[in-house]
Amino acid sequence: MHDKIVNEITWVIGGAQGSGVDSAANIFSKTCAEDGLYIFGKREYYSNIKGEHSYFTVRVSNKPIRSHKESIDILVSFDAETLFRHAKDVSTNGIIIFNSELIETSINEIPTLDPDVQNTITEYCNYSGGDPITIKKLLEKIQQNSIKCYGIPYHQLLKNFSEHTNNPALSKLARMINVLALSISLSFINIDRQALSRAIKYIFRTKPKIAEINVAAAEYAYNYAEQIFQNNKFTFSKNKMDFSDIILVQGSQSSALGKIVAGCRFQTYYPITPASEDSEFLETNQVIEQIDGNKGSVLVMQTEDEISAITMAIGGALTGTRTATATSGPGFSLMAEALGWAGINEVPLVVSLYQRAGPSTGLPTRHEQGDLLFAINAGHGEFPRIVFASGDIEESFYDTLKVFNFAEIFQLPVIHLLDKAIASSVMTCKNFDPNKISIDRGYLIKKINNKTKDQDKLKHFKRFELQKNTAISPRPPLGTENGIFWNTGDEHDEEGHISEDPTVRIKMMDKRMSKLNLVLQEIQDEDKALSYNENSDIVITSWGSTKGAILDTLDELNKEGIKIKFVQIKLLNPFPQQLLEKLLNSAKTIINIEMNYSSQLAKLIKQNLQRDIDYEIVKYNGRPISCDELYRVIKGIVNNNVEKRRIVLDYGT
Amino acid sequence: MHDKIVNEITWVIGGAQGSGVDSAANIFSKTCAEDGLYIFGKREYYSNIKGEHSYFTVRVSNKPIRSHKESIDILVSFDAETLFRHAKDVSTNGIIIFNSELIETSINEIPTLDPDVQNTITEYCNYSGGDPITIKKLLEKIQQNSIKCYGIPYHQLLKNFSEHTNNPALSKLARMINVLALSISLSFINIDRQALSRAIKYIFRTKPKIAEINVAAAEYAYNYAEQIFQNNKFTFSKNKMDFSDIILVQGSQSSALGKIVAGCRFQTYYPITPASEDSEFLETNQVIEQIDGNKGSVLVMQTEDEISAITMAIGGALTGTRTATATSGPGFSLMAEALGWAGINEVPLVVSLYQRAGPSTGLPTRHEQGDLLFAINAGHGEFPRIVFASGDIEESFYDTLKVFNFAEIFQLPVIHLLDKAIASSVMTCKNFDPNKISIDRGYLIKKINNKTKDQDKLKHFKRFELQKNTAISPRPPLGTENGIFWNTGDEHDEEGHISEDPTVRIKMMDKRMSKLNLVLQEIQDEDKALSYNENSDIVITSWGSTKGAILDTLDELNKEGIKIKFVQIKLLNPFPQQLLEKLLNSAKTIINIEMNYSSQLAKLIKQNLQRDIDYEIVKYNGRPISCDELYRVIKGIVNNNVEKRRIVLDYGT
Amino acid sequence: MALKPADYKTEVHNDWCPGCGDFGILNAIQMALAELAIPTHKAAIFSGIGCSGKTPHFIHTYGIHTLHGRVLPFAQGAKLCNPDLEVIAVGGDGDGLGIGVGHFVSSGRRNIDLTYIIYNNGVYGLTKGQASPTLKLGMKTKSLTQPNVNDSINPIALAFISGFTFIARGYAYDIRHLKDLIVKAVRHKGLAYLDVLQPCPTYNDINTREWFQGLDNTDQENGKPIPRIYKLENSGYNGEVKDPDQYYEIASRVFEKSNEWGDKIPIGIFYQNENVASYDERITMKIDNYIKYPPASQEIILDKNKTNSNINELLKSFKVNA
Amino acid sequence: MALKPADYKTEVHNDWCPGCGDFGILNAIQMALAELAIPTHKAAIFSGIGCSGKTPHFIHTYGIHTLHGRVLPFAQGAKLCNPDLEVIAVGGDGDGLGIGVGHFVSSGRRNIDLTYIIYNNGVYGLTKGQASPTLKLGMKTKSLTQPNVNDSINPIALAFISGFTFIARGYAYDIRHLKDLIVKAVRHKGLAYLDVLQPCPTYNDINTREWFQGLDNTDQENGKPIPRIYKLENSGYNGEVKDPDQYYEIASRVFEKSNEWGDKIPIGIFYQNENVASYDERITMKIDNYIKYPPASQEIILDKNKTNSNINELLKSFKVNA
Ligand SMILES: Cc1ncc(C[n+]2csc(CCOP(=O)(O)OP(=O)(O)O)c2C)c(N)n1
Ligand SMILES: Cc1ncc(C[n+]2csc(CCOP(=O)(O)OP(=O)(O)O)c2C)c(N)n1
Ligand code: SF4
Ligand code: SF4
Ligand SMILES: [Mg+2]
Ligand SMILES: [Mg+2]
Repeated sequence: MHDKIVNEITWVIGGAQGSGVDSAANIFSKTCAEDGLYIFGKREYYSNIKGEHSYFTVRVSNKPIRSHKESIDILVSFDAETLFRHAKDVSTNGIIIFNSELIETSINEIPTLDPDVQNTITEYCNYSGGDPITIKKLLEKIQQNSIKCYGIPYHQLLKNFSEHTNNPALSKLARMINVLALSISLSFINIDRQALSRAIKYIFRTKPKIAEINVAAAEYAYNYAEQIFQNNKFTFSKNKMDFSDIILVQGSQSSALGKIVAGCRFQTYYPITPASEDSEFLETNQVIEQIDGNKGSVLVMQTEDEISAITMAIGGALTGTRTATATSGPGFSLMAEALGWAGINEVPLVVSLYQRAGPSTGLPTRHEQGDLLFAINAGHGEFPRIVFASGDIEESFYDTLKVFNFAEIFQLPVIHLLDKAIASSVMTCKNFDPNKISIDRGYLIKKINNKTKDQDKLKHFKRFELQKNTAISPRPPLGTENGIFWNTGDEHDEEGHISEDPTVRIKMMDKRMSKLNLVLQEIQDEDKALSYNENSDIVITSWGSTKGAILDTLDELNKEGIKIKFVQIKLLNPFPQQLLEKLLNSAKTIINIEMNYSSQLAKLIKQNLQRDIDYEIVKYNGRPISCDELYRVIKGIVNNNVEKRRIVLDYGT
Repeated sequence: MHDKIVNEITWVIGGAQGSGVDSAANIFSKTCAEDGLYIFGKREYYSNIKGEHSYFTVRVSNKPIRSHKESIDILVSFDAETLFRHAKDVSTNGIIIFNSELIETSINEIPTLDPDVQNTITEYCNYSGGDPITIKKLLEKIQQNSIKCYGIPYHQLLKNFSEHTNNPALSKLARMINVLALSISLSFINIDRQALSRAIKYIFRTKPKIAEINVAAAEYAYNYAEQIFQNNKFTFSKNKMDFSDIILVQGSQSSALGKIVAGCRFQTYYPITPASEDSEFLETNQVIEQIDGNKGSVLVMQTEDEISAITMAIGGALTGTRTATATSGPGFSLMAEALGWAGINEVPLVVSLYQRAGPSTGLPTRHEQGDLLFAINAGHGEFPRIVFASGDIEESFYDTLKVFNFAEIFQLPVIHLLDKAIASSVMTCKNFDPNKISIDRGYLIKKINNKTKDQDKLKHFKRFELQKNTAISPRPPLGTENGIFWNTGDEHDEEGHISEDPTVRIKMMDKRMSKLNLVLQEIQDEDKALSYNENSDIVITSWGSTKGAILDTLDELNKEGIKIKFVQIKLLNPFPQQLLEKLLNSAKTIINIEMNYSSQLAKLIKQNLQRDIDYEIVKYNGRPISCDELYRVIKGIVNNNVEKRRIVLDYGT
Repeated sequence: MALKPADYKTEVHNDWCPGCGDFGILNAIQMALAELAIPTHKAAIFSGIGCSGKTPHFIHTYGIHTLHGRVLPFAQGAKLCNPDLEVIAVGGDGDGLGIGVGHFVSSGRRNIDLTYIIYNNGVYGLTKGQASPTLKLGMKTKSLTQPNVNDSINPIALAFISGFTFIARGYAYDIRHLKDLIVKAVRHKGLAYLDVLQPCPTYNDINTREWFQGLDNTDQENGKPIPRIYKLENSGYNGEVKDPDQYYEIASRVFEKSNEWGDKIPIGIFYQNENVASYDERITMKIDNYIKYPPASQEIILDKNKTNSNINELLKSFKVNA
Repeated sequence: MALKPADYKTEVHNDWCPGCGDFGILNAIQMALAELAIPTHKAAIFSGIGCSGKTPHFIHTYGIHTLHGRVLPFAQGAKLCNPDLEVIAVGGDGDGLGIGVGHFVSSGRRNIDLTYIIYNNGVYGLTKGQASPTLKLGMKTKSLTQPNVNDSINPIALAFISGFTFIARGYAYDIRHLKDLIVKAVRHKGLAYLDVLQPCPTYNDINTREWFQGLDNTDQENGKPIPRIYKLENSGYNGEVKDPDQYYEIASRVFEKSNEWGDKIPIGIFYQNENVASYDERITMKIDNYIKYPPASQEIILDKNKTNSNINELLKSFKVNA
């Protein structure tokens, strides 16, 4: 018996929605992180409340990672569907933990498996017997690849445990099976057992009784597995790193955290996957500790629809409060009209747009970056807006501080692009520094000098003053003495009154639209685009959450001595043409990567740089890009093995 | 006394909203057209019901014309504001008809004139006297340019007329002053007097009594003017052409007419300028004569909002009815979400988008082409749609027949771009031929063969059948026997049931999105883009209603021996890249012209052709491009006198 | 061949939570369709978005799963174009009374002949249990971190004020009674609203099946639970306006009954009034052959794909020389 | 220095049609502001889109002319962030009861302390006279080509069902009375609705000033016109719920009165109820210092532009080694 020395493993747990898959994965992640290992976790689930298949992939590594891999080292299951769906992805020398009580379950007994999928699996097993294939048959096939399968009689184990603790009621607590399975899986990894107990206690911290039982069950199962299987363990070549400054954060919380720091004090929302969690995090943490000792608060409003959400947020912004609304595609579509109102009235507003797979209701719980061009063009007519995309959880925290600054400095709506992949992933990050980005409120004026003798000027405050040097006018909150102004969705004069005069029209359009240039001038290059791995004539361009898979792929390639540059574009509107020209200057081959059908960023590059893209890698099956599939394609391109200029990635369950 | 021989004149009438400006202009246009002269008329008005300044420009010519000119030959006014606003645009040798009773009116007595505008006019008059300038002063200045001003004591004239007809009540009918003024203006043009009476009778055809009084008043005023002024008349070098097959149509009615012919039987709308008139025309003509003798009808629904308008129209389309909704920018913004539903469910739907100046409420009664990129990208996620733009009134009729065909052939939403300039203009056109475009309903199936023994197939009709050769699946109306299907905004399988399977997803996305290629293959080149004046290395690109001014400018330049090619793009999405490459192949200089701030078409050209635009001519002051201002700029470019690559046109009142 | 409820079932896997009230409603709809003997292809079920929104996929008639909050305008569009279709709209309480409440009110003003069923569970099911517009002020279901801060809407009263001409309430677990209500709603000429109390065992731990059945509310004498739900028809209530004069009298009854909640929750028909002109009658005043020759039936093509519309008269009016 | 109505006037040219009822409403608002002595910068008038939507431009306080149908959420957003502002929302009947009716109903559920005034003219003024939601079924104003096919909404009853806690109706040409109502509505703690009968002489030739004054409806005995409008307060009506027990009794009164139309049209206060918790009270249950330290007043910056928010505790909970 000798241990398998590894640098990383991919662990997957699956089960029916509502059966505890998430909490098991959270416990697992926390346990590994506590033991000083980097984590990247990712959740996949159906648009369903109970019963459909959900699974959680956790990649654990002794160096920083930012994406998931397809091939599974440890597959943890307690239902049959998980095996049918994922067993084929377990890699050589991997292990499978399964429910031995289900060994005779056949594929057609699982109503949540589409007939198509059933066929694919049957084909995979090369099975031509008349009957539907069973778990047994599947595992027989699987084991041909040197995969070890460990059957656990979960209900029996639970029963034993309940006897062991003299608590017969427990034997019916099927909900605890997830902890048993998880704990057993941990027995196959060389890791600090104590971390497991601590993790369980942490996850169930609001329910100490439940925590206690689960800890006991976990211990029991762990011992059981160690005794029975005497297995050789995955052992990390390095762990127990100093993680004292590392946090484990979920992507649905990082931007919300940023909002608290940025001083967002009013957020509106209408429930929608995957954006609601942002608002729910804020609501749960609505009372805010202030450094000056006061208690602040963020008022979170669940509105009747998204039109109300955005218009209420705009109304709030007029009072000088930093406000935001968070939504996803369908809700954002409903916001298009009001976005223009914020534009013409130069209202600072942040819209957190958590993209998901469209069009229409689409795949509501699946991932896509399909809203880029819509975000840039949403709303009739022309008005300036910033569209800014974060690439990962950590960025999303700091970017949130930035977008509120942008909104106020330039007095315009900012669409902060996030997505389901970020929201549903969990990652070890360096602890967030709330003071890294300071707050800039732009030309907000809370007091207006009334010492002027010029009564006329006092009576006619110019909210939209046309100035020679700048397009940014003074902005008092509603309620400010001497600052009375008007707003209207109509074209208006300097005070904000309706004007249809053609000359005023031109001046006001020029004023507003010139902010786009201002944005390009004022925003730092690092906030426009990030560039990794200089000096390569192959350049990858992308935006948003593909970043993780790309960087991980580049790391792999680096190891092989292949260097590829990556330009991650963050400011997508106005488009940083000049900077990009510089960054793409030396590029002989451009590979554009996006999670959508039509390569939306590629269109922007073509439009702004008037240069062609050599390869367009796209993915639109609703599942985030894995670093292994990306590695394969990029390697192929490097080796000149890829013929098509458009490559469609399709991995994912 | 000798007549001025002309090929064309520009006649302008102005007055307060509600004072009869439109009907005077309509009578004038009709009179001239009856006399065998071509007409292009254009209406400008405020977002106001009564009192603000509105005016109507009618250009009359002995050859076909399609746009307006700035310089006025005859200015007809009965209020002071019209003089202050327009007198400066009257050309040398032009004439002004004004209300002599207002001669002492000073500019500051007119509350509807912005202070800015007052200043501009005062400056124009070079007036430095302390008091505000008066009509008298203005006209003194004007007369320096050999302009003749004819003062009419309108109220006195009305009184005289009422005495003349023994009808004292008439003297208080200030509303009739417009007819007096119009009639007097006609006395300065050598035209068939009888045409005037016929025109008045036609315009007031539903109110014979009013018609009669107006005819008498017109006669009276005409005689009065002829006697008093003994003026020399504008005489057309050619008129009384054979106009037996010419119609005089307003742009807000042509597409509606097309809808009747196309078989649109259900239109929904929520009131909005300038789109409502489309629906109102349909409602007024809701009962439709059928050639087969039956009485058809178009059901027009005023809904509670635009979300309801589009979703109701989609609901209607599912029954196999040809349906449409008509709106403008703000309403279209609200339709973004449902557009995606129509996209994913492959529903044929026509949206008539009458653009007006944005953003937000913008300039609700003014013109702009600001919604192009929004129309192309509206709605989250990715789905195919056609965006198709008409260039003038006549096109808009035939294009309407085409867009309904496109919608059904390709089973997708079509956005038919029209605009305020088209809607508010009136033009002599060749009589419309309802049979020029035949109706193609695509793969609509009203009967499904149930002779198959295959019960399973019968039970499982595939609305979204994945076929090898085509992306278009059979489409039965709701209610069809053996055709039961499902629709959902979620991704779905062939029957229309929700599916989150990644493979199904890819297939369905490919199916839908591939229609964009199909559209490019199937739609004829003439419907993609029209090209005028071949063989020139200067090429103008544009879309929509700028067509008229461009063609008129080209005519002018042609006369001078300058030949410039014009490519009018009609199919804007999917973008006809290949055709355009061909059409722009030989272009050395590309001049792009648009009525918006950011040259939206230019962006599309850059993106799709990866080539730069040499000159971008834009206009965004809410007033359509006049052919004289365009002429000046193009001439400048031809002569290499234009330095900037971006030229902002700003003419207009 | 008589149709059975099973004929209206599909093979689609139903993924509602075990014990969800939606199952009862689904069954009741299928039973009602069978009882009404509507040929499968003659009915179209429209739905909004939510757990409830999945209903059409389980019913073997035409099924249109629309957008969140928009089920009514979609459904009305179809019915207007093809009045021969039997149109039933269904959706959640968030869908119909939250994001869609504007259409709810506006539809009442039309009285188009269709049936609208709201699955009233007090929560936004599919988005994980946020408060829906019918949840009472101050209630805290297990999915909420804080008590509900909004007052609840009274859907029966709102339907009444909006102009619905048939208003009833059913209970998801009393399937036969619910089926009867659906049959009556469909037969009603005009816009029918059916509010269905639908326990959501996953998120709403207040208005549960047990609660409706009064398990927490036992008779002090015999210890038996006192069901909260009672039937209007058994209580002598009659909400039918036979004569327009009765309108005000019945209106106040409807209002009073609609406010009953807590220990006494009425189900059954609150209101019915066939004296109000249905929308097709109103259209017929403008287009006399509307019912005989509605939009969906009109022949728009003559032969050879030529238009069947004759616009000669219209064009004549535009002629310069008329 | 006491404020006068003139202090609330702007120099903006008013382009409403001569004789429009909007002028009366504008004057009444300005008079009410003066009477309430609200400093000009402490008030914000929000409006929708329509003729009525231009109101704020004529009033010298903060003025926010929003989007068609969206005035209520805009106004609520401002009030929630700065409860110290006096917020008045105004708009047309199409704006508030057509495209915006969903917000109308939903706002009622919150009871935020602001006043909402609808200019009820039966038409869509600014788009040239289409039927608005308050126009009665079958009416044909001069701007319509056909009689109205939709039933009208009853805004008083709808406000009541929706949860507004102050409901009144005024008449645009009875400016003093209207002013009094506005003052009361503003003083009311909670969401106030004010329906104002507003003749539109340009498009609505049915509900004209003359009609309201009963010029067509003369007393058979003395030949004098019998005004259609009468004041509730003069008729002994009292709609105030002093004690929650009175709710149902008053509810039926409100409903009955709200249905009066034709020859007797009540103006005045239909309903007032301060027993319902206003929204700020509800927020205070979650955030105890909300009123003292609302969003707009919060100091989000410490010195040197550093954040004033302390998230250490939160970050600690994310720490891997807590
Ligand atoms: C425009 C839009 N906003 C939000 C959503 C997200 N969403 C899906 S279902 C749902 C609520 C469902 O609640 P309810 O209507 O009560 O139905 P239930 O699930 O309770 O049956 C929401 C908000 C959406 N699909 N579309
Ligand atoms: C989304 C949208 N749709 C339509 C319009 C056009 N529109 C402007 S005003 C108006 C109606 C005005 O009627 P009402 O609200 O009754 O106000 P009134 O003019 O009568 O005061 C409409 C439909 C718009 N501005 N925005
Ligand atoms: S969440 Fe509630 S409503 Fe939705 S399926 Fe589950 S039990 Fe039913
Ligand atoms: S159209 Fe009617 S509501 Fe609008 S300003 Fe004129 S009179 Fe007033
Ligand atoms: Mg619900
Ligand atoms: Mg109105």
